[in-house]
Amino acid sequence: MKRHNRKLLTVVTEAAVESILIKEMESLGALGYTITSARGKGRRGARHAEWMPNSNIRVEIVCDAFTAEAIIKHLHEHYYAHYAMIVLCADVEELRPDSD
Amino acid sequence: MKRHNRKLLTVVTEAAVESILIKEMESLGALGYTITSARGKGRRGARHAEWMPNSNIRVEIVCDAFTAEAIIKHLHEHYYAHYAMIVLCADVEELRPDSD
Amino acid sequence: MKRHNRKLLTVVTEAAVESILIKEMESLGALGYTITSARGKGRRGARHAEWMPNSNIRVEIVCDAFTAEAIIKHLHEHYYAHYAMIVLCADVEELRPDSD
Amino acid sequence: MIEPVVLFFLMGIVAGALRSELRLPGAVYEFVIILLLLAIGLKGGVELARQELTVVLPQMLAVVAMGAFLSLAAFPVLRGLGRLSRADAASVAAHYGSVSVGTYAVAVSYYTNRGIPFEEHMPLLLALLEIPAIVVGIVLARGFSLGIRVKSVAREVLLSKGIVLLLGGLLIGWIAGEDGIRSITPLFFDLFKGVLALFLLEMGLITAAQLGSLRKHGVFLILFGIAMPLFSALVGTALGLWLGLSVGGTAMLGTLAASASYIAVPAAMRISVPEANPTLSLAASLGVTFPFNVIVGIPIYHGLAANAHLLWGGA
Amino acid sequence: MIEPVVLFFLMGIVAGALRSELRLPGAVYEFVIILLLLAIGLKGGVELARQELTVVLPQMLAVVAMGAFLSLAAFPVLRGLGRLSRADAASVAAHYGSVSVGTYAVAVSYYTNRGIPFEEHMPLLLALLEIPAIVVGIVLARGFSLGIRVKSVAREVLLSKGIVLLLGGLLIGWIAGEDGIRSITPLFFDLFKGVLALFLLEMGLITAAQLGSLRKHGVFLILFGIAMPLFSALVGTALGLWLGLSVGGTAMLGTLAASASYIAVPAAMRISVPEANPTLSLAASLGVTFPFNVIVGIPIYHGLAANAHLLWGGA
Amino acid sequence: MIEPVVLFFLMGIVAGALRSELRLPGAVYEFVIILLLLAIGLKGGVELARQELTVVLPQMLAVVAMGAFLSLAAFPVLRGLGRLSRADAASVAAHYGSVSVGTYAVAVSYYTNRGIPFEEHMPLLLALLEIPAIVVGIVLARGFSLGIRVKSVAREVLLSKGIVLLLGGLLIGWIAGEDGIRSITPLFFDLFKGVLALFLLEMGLITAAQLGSLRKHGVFLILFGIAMPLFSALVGTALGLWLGLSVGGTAMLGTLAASASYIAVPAAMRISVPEANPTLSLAASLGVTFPFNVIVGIPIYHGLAANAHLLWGGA
Ligand SMILES: Nc1ncnc2c1ncn2[C@@H]1O[C@H](COP(=O)(O)O)[C@@H](O)[C@H]1O
Ligand SMILES: Nc1ncnc2c1ncn2[C@@H]1O[C@H](COP(=O)(O)O)[C@@H](O)[C@H]1O
Ligand SMILES: Nc1ncnc2c1ncn2[C@@H]1O[C@H](COP(=O)(O)O)[C@@H](O)[C@H]1O
Ligand code: NA
Ligand code: NA
Ligand code: NA
Repeated sequence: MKRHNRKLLTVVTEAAVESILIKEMESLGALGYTITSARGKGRRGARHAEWMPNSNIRVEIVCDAFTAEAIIKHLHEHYYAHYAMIVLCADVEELRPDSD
Repeated sequence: MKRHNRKLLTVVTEAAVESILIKEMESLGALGYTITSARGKGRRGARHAEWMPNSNIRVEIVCDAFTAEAIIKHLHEHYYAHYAMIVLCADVEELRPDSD
Repeated sequence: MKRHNRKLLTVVTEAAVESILIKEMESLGALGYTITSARGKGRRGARHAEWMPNSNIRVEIVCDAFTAEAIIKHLHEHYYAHYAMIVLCADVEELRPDSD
Repeated sequence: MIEPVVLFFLMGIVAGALRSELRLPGAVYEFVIILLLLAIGLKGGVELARQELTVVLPQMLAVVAMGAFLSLAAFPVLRGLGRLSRADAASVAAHYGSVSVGTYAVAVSYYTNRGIPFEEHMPLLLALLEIPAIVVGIVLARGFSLGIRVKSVAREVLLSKGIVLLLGGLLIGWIAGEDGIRSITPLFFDLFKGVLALFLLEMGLITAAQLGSLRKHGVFLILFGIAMPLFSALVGTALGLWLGLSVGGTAMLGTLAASASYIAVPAAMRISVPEANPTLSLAASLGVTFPFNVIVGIPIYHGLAANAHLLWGGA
Repeated sequence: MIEPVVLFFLMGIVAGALRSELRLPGAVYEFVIILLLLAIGLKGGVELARQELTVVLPQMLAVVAMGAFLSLAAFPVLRGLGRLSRADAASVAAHYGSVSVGTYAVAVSYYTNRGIPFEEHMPLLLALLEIPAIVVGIVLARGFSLGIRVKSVAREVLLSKGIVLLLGGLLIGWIAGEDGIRSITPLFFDLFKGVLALFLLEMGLITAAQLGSLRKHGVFLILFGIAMPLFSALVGTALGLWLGLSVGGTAMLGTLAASASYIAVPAAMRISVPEANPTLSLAASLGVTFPFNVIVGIPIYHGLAANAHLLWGGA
Repeated sequence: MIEPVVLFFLMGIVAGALRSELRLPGAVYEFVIILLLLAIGLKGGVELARQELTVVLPQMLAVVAMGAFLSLAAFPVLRGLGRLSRADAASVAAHYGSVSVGTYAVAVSYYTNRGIPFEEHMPLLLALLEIPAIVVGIVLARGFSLGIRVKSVAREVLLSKGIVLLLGGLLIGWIAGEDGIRSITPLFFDLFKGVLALFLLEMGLITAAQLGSLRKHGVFLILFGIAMPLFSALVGTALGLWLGLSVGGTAMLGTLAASASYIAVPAAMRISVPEANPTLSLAASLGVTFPFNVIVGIPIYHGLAANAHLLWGGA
């Protein structure tokens, strides 16, 4: 089993952008993502509803540092100003079979 | 884009306390939080139901080290003894536009 | 309040294996786990449905390094080849009351 | 013959005991509860419009007193015979002074199947009965020095889903009247028993999950979970007689008294008396008293009311 | 007398304003919407099969033009009187040029309760009306240099749940006819008003949540949220008269014109005009216009159509 | 004429193929399945109470043998002609030896619409048919050295939601009888076809998602997905004739034989034969066989049974 040092990006943002956001992440080099439905509160107020315009998603992307930078840059330029969004970046080990 | 070193607190606990817990976190200085519904098992047994008295929430709070300490202390004093609860603390980078 | 250095394993995999996976984790020494329902995409394609054969779970296990190794080994041997699965490992502080 | 809807409860218990993966999705279970509560409220509201306030008001007061009394009566037994801690005894007592809407719904099904009439404004009393026991429970556990949390607990109970749906339904039924709600009859009334069947299926599965923790807490809880509703039913029956209710109404009040909460009170106690062990009260109220009431209790309370009316009842 | 289903809306508003924890689970709310949209579509499809294409086609074109016109008319008012930014004005304008299925459903309930007939292929016009206002809104905000996102927005709206269910229902009703859909009548038609009641309950809760943000955005939004639907209703009534619709049909077109979107348009605007503040449009359309239409608007538009027909209508 | 409910299936396929965002929420889809399974079980149970055990028992045994036989017959074809790996062939074979409740439900709708009677205890045979093919599939993949997991797989299948609801419904219907379940008729029977329509809508969406993976796996799967049910229907028809079933009952058994599992078997195979590619079996059973059966298969199997009865049938 190989261990790879990766970046784990966690993005909490509006459910409305899910499908577009995913397409953009993939075109920036993300090979996968995991999404859960979430609720929360931040600078843009409470987003507690399961009702679409007011619900959040929590997206996790495991990728290399380079892709992480590209995604962060993209989010900064296209989302931060207008969407409820928080972006976190952490170090994580990904375990892959030796063959990968 | 600025990077801020933050603490990421992850609290898994009983769904019953959600609204009170949130109010307390905010009064202790948390500027936001993200919640997902969860199921799980720990010292207090399995909490697998979507049925209220037996369901969990997973709360994430991104904050500075000082606020993290205050929240941890509060949880320790008011929740740990009587509620199903696990509290994790990790280092994380939060990405904010330069203006923030 | 004591701080313990732990490993946080995050496993995203097929919902179909939930009950078996949990039993195996526990027999390998995990004292607890937290599960949320998730959707996502990876090498094995998109798993977006809430419809069972195509839905994911996101399992978190907080444990010591030794147990983490055992679980990683087990997943490698019994799951990686045939199931949609990603395994992450990170360092995390668990906060426990002093009595524990 | 056993009520057909109760067969769904038994099916749930058996499936749960066999560890089947069967489960109503959380959203569906909530949907079912919402339909039941609104239906019960609407029906009650339509009938309430036909009652005099001078008749209903004394019933309301009497019923609040009964809820408080039942909790106070249970507490010393739980402390003395059951050797429960102060917090645990207070919490269990609160559960038994309060009521269970599910039990009421099964009783409604039982009485309508048999064509036995009862005072249909009962849902108003049902909603009222949720409150006093919670207050008594908190005071028993904490004394009168109620902390900050207690205020928000009172708010939360009054504004909890259950109470809002019941009272909202009552109000709408009361304002709209029988004609007004005719167009929503197919959803709320025609489907009532089918929806109740689904509810009882899930209750059976939840009950089965309690049986494990019941084993741990021993024989006292089982005895209490059977004896307490029988005692409460006596109190409720006496009160019904004294208030001049019909046989059906008396039996209903007995049933309400005998039922124990498993939704509103657990939530309130969890927040206001955290040191009380929630599995204890749920094991008793869900694992013993709910099945007891639903399977054998309701016919017993019916017999009780019928006999009481024969012996002491008016014309 | 107020429509009984509207009482559920008021109950939701009151419960929401009191900060009750009552809420339909997300899955149940979606279920309710799916049932309403399919029912409306199916009913419309059955009737559509009875219409001549030569009658319907001009109506379709006229209605598309009306949607675009209403958005264009709203925009300068929002910019000038309301002093909204270009993006915000465009977004709000798009909301008001489009339609609300919920308002239509309440109107259906209102007219069927009173036995007033209307052109039942209306759902086709309803589906059409969702589109032009969105296009106009994007062009108003962005000019004609539509970026990449706009294409996918157009796709998303056309293939959004709402449109697909409405059009799918229309097609099935059209193909299967009255006899063909008889066997699914109990679910889609008999339960319609009950399901509508649940929908309105949740809408009340959602509306109450908008009242807070309404306070922030001041008096202009409230005035606009009442004046705009009145103006739109006049336009819709005139158009209905000109198209030769019945009194009921004219009133329905007035109601559609008066209604403002709160599902399809917010989603589309969020993606294509991100700098528009979504709480602004929702506060107006959900916090003001929806309650206004549902509680007092529908009877007003009915009166409008009846009087218009008296004055200028044909035989 | 096409069954009206099948139009919902086509609507789902079209919406899915166009990549509409339409989807039943997971909880609603489960709700729909729960209602269908309970309804089918209840109906079957009521009828079962009217049957002699001496008639039913041989049918049960025969049907179990048929399930095993169909899997065994499919396996060499899949290995030989299809060149599938051992695990894949075993898994696909298990899917085709088992049954689809959804197909059965559409057949029920087809026959009741046409007033054709059939042996209504069929749901018992349906539940039984789920099991043998799974066992055969595991043995084909693993040989007789069944590992630890296999035991829990057997448990899980027997206690899976589908089987528990079918058998539970059967038992309740059997105990309560026609009168007993009358009060729950509105939910379970009156709404049956509407609920089936929703189910088929979602099945269409799921099927559309399989069409992509079908393209990858080439022409063999498509041919197999059509030829296998035709062969199985012949076997089922012959067995029905031999068991002395009515025309309707024979056609039903043919339909059951022809149907392929897409819920219970995929789950069981995923756990017990992990190296089998799940998209392969689902592409065949959901992407080809389910639509084939629902759209054209059921009428074909009806014709088959009618002709067989003409040629060889008794009085
Ligand atoms: N400090 C925080 N901790 C955890 N989650 C947060 C925090 N701030 C914001 N979020 C999440 O990110 C979403 C959007 O944040 P914002 O743009 O700040 O409103 C919120 O609805 C929360 O779910
Ligand atoms: N070791 C663990 N790893 C992951 N989650 C845990 C762990 N222990 C407890 N939890 C979560 O925290 C909840 C409460 O824990 P406890 O108080 O230990 O019962 C459980 O229901 C789990 O969801
Ligand atoms: N790079 C990634 N980042 C985040 N989640 C991932 C990633 N790759 C895979 N996943 C998750 O793990 C599941 C199984 O992955 P796979 O086996 O690669 O198809 C996917 O459905 C995703 O939910
Ligand atoms: Na009681
Ligand atoms: Na409009
Ligand atoms: Na088969």
